[in-house]
Amino acid sequence: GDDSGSAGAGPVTLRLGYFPNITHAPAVVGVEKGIFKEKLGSGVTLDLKTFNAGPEAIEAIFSGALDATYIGPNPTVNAFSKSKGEAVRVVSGAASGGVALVVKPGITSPEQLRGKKIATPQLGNTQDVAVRYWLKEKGLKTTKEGGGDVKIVPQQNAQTLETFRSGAIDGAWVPEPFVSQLLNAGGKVLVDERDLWPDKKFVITNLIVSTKFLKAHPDVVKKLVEGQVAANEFVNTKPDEAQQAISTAIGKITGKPLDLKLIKQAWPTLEFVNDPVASSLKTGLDHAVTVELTQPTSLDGLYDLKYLNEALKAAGKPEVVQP
Amino acid sequence: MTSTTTAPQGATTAVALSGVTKVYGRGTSAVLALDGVSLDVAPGEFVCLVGASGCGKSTLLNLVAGLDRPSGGQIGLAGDTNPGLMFQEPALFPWLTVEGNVEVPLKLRRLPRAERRERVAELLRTVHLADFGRKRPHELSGGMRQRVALARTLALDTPVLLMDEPFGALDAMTRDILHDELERIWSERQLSVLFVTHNVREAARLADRIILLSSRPGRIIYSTEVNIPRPRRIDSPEVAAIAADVTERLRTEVGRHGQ
Amino acid sequence: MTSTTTAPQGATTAVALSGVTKVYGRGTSAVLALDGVSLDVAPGEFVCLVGASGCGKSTLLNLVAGLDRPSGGQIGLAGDTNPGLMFQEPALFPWLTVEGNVEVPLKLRRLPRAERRERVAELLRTVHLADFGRKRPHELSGGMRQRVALARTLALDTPVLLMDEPFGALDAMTRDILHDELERIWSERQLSVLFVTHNVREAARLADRIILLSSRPGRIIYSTEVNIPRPRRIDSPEVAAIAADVTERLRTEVGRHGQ
Amino acid sequence: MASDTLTSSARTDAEISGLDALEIAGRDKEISRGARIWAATWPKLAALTIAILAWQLVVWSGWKPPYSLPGPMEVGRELISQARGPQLWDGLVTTLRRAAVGYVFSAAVGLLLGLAVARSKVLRAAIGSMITALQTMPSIAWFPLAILLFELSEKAIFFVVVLGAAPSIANGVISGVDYVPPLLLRAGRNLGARGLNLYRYVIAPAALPAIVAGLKQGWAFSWRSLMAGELLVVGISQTSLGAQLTYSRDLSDAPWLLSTMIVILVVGLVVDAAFGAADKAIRRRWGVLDQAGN
Amino acid sequence: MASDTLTSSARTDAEISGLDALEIAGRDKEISRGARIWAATWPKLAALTIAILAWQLVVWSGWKPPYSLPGPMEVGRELISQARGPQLWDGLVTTLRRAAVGYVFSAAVGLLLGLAVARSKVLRAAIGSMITALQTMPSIAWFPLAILLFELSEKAIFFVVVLGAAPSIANGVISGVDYVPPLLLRAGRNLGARGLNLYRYVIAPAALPAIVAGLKQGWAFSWRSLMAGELLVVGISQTSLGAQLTYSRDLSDAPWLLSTMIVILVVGLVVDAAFGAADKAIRRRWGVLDQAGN
Ligand SMILES: Nc1ncnc2c1ncn2[C@@H]1O[C@H](COP(=O)(O)OP(=O)(O)OP(=O)(O)O)[C@@H](O)[C@H]1O
Ligand SMILES: Nc1ncnc2c1ncn2[C@@H]1O[C@H](COP(=O)(O)OP(=O)(O)OP(=O)(O)O)[C@@H](O)[C@H]1O
Ligand SMILES: [Mg+2]
Ligand SMILES: [Mg+2]
Repeated sequence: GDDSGSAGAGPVTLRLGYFPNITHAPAVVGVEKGIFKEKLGSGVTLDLKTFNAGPEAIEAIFSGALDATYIGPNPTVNAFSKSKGEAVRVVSGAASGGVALVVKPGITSPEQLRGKKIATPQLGNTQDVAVRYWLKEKGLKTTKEGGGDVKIVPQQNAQTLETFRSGAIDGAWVPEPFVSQLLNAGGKVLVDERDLWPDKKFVITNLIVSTKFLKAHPDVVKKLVEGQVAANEFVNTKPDEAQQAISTAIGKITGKPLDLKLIKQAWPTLEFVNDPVASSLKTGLDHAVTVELTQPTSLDGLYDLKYLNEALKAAGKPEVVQP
Repeated sequence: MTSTTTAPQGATTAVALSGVTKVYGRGTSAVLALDGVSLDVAPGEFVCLVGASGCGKSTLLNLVAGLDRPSGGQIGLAGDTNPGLMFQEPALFPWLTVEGNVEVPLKLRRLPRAERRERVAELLRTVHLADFGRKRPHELSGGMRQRVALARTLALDTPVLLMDEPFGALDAMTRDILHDELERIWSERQLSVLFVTHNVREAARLADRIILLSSRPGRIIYSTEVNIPRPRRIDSPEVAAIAADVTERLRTEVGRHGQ
Repeated sequence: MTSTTTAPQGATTAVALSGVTKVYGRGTSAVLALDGVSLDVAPGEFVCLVGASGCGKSTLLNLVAGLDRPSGGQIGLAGDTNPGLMFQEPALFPWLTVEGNVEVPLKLRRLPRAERRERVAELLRTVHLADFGRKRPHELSGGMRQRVALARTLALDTPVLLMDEPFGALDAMTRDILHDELERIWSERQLSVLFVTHNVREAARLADRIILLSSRPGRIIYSTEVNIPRPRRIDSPEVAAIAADVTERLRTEVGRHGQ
Repeated sequence: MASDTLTSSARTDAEISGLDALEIAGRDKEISRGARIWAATWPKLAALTIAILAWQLVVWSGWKPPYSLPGPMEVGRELISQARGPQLWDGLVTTLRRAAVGYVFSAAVGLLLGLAVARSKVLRAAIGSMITALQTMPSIAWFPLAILLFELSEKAIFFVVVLGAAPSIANGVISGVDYVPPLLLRAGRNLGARGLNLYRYVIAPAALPAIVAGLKQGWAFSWRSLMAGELLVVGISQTSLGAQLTYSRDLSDAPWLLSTMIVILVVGLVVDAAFGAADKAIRRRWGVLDQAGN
Repeated sequence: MASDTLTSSARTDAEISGLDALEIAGRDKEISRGARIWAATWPKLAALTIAILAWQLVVWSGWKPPYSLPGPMEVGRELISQARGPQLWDGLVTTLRRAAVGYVFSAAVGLLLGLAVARSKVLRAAIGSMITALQTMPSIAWFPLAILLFELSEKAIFFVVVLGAAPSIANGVISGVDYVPPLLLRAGRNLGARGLNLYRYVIAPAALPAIVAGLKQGWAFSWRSLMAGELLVVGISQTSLGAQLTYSRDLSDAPWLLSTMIVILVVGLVVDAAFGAADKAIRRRWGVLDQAGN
């Protein structure tokens, strides 16, 4: 395999991306424990890439430099809509949950947020939409420009802890591990986003594959999804070992092992499910339209869960709904 | 207005200027530096140019060297090499040693290293700076720099030599010695020389012909052949007589203009 | 070894050098430029320094001007202003016009604008460059630049003037005129002048006293008073006689060294 | 006259204009204003045309999908639609205002720092090397400190910008001062310029070309730091070019990204024109204009 | 001798050494080697001590909580623990290797581009201004193009680095060439140097100081671009300084961030020392050393 994706004979290379991040636990563990390698077999060469942020991963998929990647819901939607539904397909979920609104200790009700500043990772991203929609439901107005009853401050996650500590913001609606960090900095959870969703499930990481690769090497994608299912199995059955693996694997990439305590702290808020919870993505998009952050976009055809269901069936697990 | 002077024997010509005019700048601040200068230098002829400060002597040499373009008129040169020009300032390359500076024209002519080294040593001996080859220009005195520039120009080995006050910063004795050296090289190599000087005696000592330029704009106002047999001495009465004549004419010219 | 010469009348002294030595560089490449020079210049005295190329004349002026530190010996100056030094090169500021260059020392002395303008115009008239005030140095001829440098040095109004071949790039006539101007200013302002030249006649024309430096290392080898009454003419026989005497001694010195 | 015997032809205008442009000084004597403007413009137009054409050809070749590499037409449409809305202009105004303030401040700091270090042996030994080291520090490294000191205010952005640009400007000053011709320094001192006056009358003007070069480099540093720094304080009340650059990437919106890049390039070109004019003025004064092809 | 009547005292060594260091050229004649090294070292040590002391004082003052602003002790401990492990060294080696390759390549491109633009009037009119404009383009804007052209390879990193550094180096070359003294150009031409030879024998050496200044600025650009570009391709088992910088910030690990910054500063200092040595060698040759305090 190369970017031409020709279905010819010979060894295929699968270029797989992921982030050295706790919400990408199945990917990190699957790589570290050799699960993907085992599932893909000798006929497939696994070429691993790691990213720090979504845009690079999407750029890589778009330009044909990457075949599949673990990624958050937001870049997924962007990739799908900007390529007019061409570039990518979601073939599996990976993780759910792990998002919360953490605020200063004094704040215990939505009403107290009036006039306060709440940080989100990025204007118009999942968390940004979630906080705005939630506030709207509580009768608090927000504006894109950061005005309204509650001031929304989109900023890089890296900055959130600094600004929270320095008092420049009063709370933040962020994913793990930033939730745990904010809690350690004296914050209190005001809203656990899981509570807002049916079954307490909403997508935080899923696995996407470039359409071209999917067409050229469906068999490889199938094996990849099998690997994902097996990785989740590992993560869910041997959490201690998984946590340790995450810590060391991240250390190799970033230069310093991730604090095991932090992983353990964040762990319970996350759920590693194979279901991409398609409904949550759709609902999130509807919410975004409601808070006037985006135009309605069709997500028809984004999901291709055939392989996931095959893999789940083979593993003796319940299948998921193909939207 | 065109002032003309031709080489004595109407044979071939090494340098031919005809109606050369040079204007610097544009509009109201334009300066007419040369106005219709016509002048032929015969091969092997030694021509000295004298004239008041700012009358266009350096301009003329620059034009002949092809470093500047005349505003009018034509300049012809025998052979296809540009003449060697010794500038009024030493114009040494500060990043090179004395040897390095003298070596540049030899390198540009792709002489082999051994020959270059030999030529450089010889030239430095000619200008009495054999001990200073490894110094850098900023470590030299003014007169020494001028002599390095002379050596560098001589290294060019061009048949036509243009020299702009080459001995201006030298004491009388060193100058005398270099007069002899220059005369020797000139006759050995059959050079044509166009030599600018303020020292009228020097002109009379060296020249076959002395040409006097008027003050701005530069025009040829006087030309005289120096028929004193060589070798000459700068303090000989014949030289003094010629010098006195030229000085007198120069005095009239500057007096007319200077005040 | 110390060579000494004192000002004629043992009155006060404008410049006093005693046993001044200057070594450039270190170790094996060290050059002894001056070796035990002792010299007093009386107030109002005009002293000319002559000597072969590279004998240390510029070095001496730099030391007196305080731009460099002697390696040995002491230099004393009357008054507390540094002497004005006219460098061997014009050393004009290329970013300023001719007027701007001459104005710098006046600005540094905080003269009011009107007075500055007047002084600049006057000085440019003195050096015969009244029309060139708005030009930039690169638009001038070599001799013109030298005259601007002269005007700038005169603008300093210091009681002691050090001049390093100030008229080297000038034609004889312009030089004659400037000799007169310099002499006038010198006597009007009662200046003490230390004047380096290669032109022995010029020295005899201007000096109260001529001092001859030996070739490297520079030592005072001869000193003579010029008692010709002023005004003098450069082509007068008295001047020629003195010049011949100094030339003869210079010739011996250079001859001893030069070859 | 015996010039007919000359072996070389006379140096005519035609011959000389055949020489390398470099070889002849002061050529464009008689050239009209219009011709001069045209001579400066056509190469730019040609370069632009070639670039756009090449781009279009690559797009037509289908080498990469259009969502990955949009064509000039699409980007042009995006740019026009951006230009019609207020967002681009608001962002541009905000960014330019910040750039101006930040740059002026950086220039002041950089010039003072450069002069101080160039002037004092002790300071140079102490922090001279630190200046280059600081220059190499990426902007994001300063973000935490900026927030610590200035919280989420515009000042935090300026802090990052100044830390990015000032060292570069200071380095320009130092290198300029180091290469002031010693003769001019001596002349200045002899004319009575000491201490600050020596700087004012000799060193600063003599070092001006290098200082302008440093200011130009400093502009690039300050602008790049600003693009990064604008993410520090996003969307509180206004959008900015830096934010648009990042958002367009975050949204994988290639046409928007490219049109933002074009805006940045245009700003860069305008600023370069200003520096170019300054530089040309200095070169004209110094008499080094027109020697090497411009 | 009448020197006792002089109103000013003799110019003694003591008097002169009281003057501004700037005023006297060639002072350190007789100073021993040890003393010279000490003179260059103590201000650095003093600056370092003052900086660390001030930092410690701020920390002690309790102005900010220690997790926000850790003290020098804590950062020192972190640095030591980093230095004991392999990750820092691996990252440093990776980054330095990339920096070296990228910089050499940038320098080559920048020098050629600069010479070409400086030499040709048409090229200058066409793309001269583009160079500064390119310089102002933030690295992240090039990421999509880098990935498009080179996929996720090291080449993509080099692409970003070269686009960051080469324009800056080219600008240094252009400004150097523009200010070559016309007299030297004319002398070179008269000595027979035309075309490339003129560049080799006159223009390049005459422009060397400006070129070195440009190379120095280019280093800063390339390093900063590299720090950003290294995030493009993070190997799964290969860390880099750029990755460490970003991740330490992402994790709000202040001691780690600060220790990484210290490593970057040290690299910057070492590189500056190299440039400083080159610059000093040039200045010694040109005879402009020791005039302004160093
Ligand atoms: N680059 C220039 N731009 C403008 N004017 C110039 C330029 N070069 C020379 N000039 C003017 O042309 C005239 C002649 O100058 P040139 O240098 O040829 O004189 P010169 O005869 O060599 O004088 P000198 O004996 O003083 O060296 C002068 O008036 C000078 O001001
Ligand atoms: N900066 C320097 N470094 C090293 N040596 C120098 C330096 N300046 C001058 N010298 C040497 O000192 C000696 C005297 O130089 P100086 O310039 O004083 O001579 P001069 O008498 O002015 O000569 P000229 O008449 O040629 O100008 C020369 O041998 C020269 O090489
Ligand atoms: Mg001249
Ligand atoms: Mg001298």
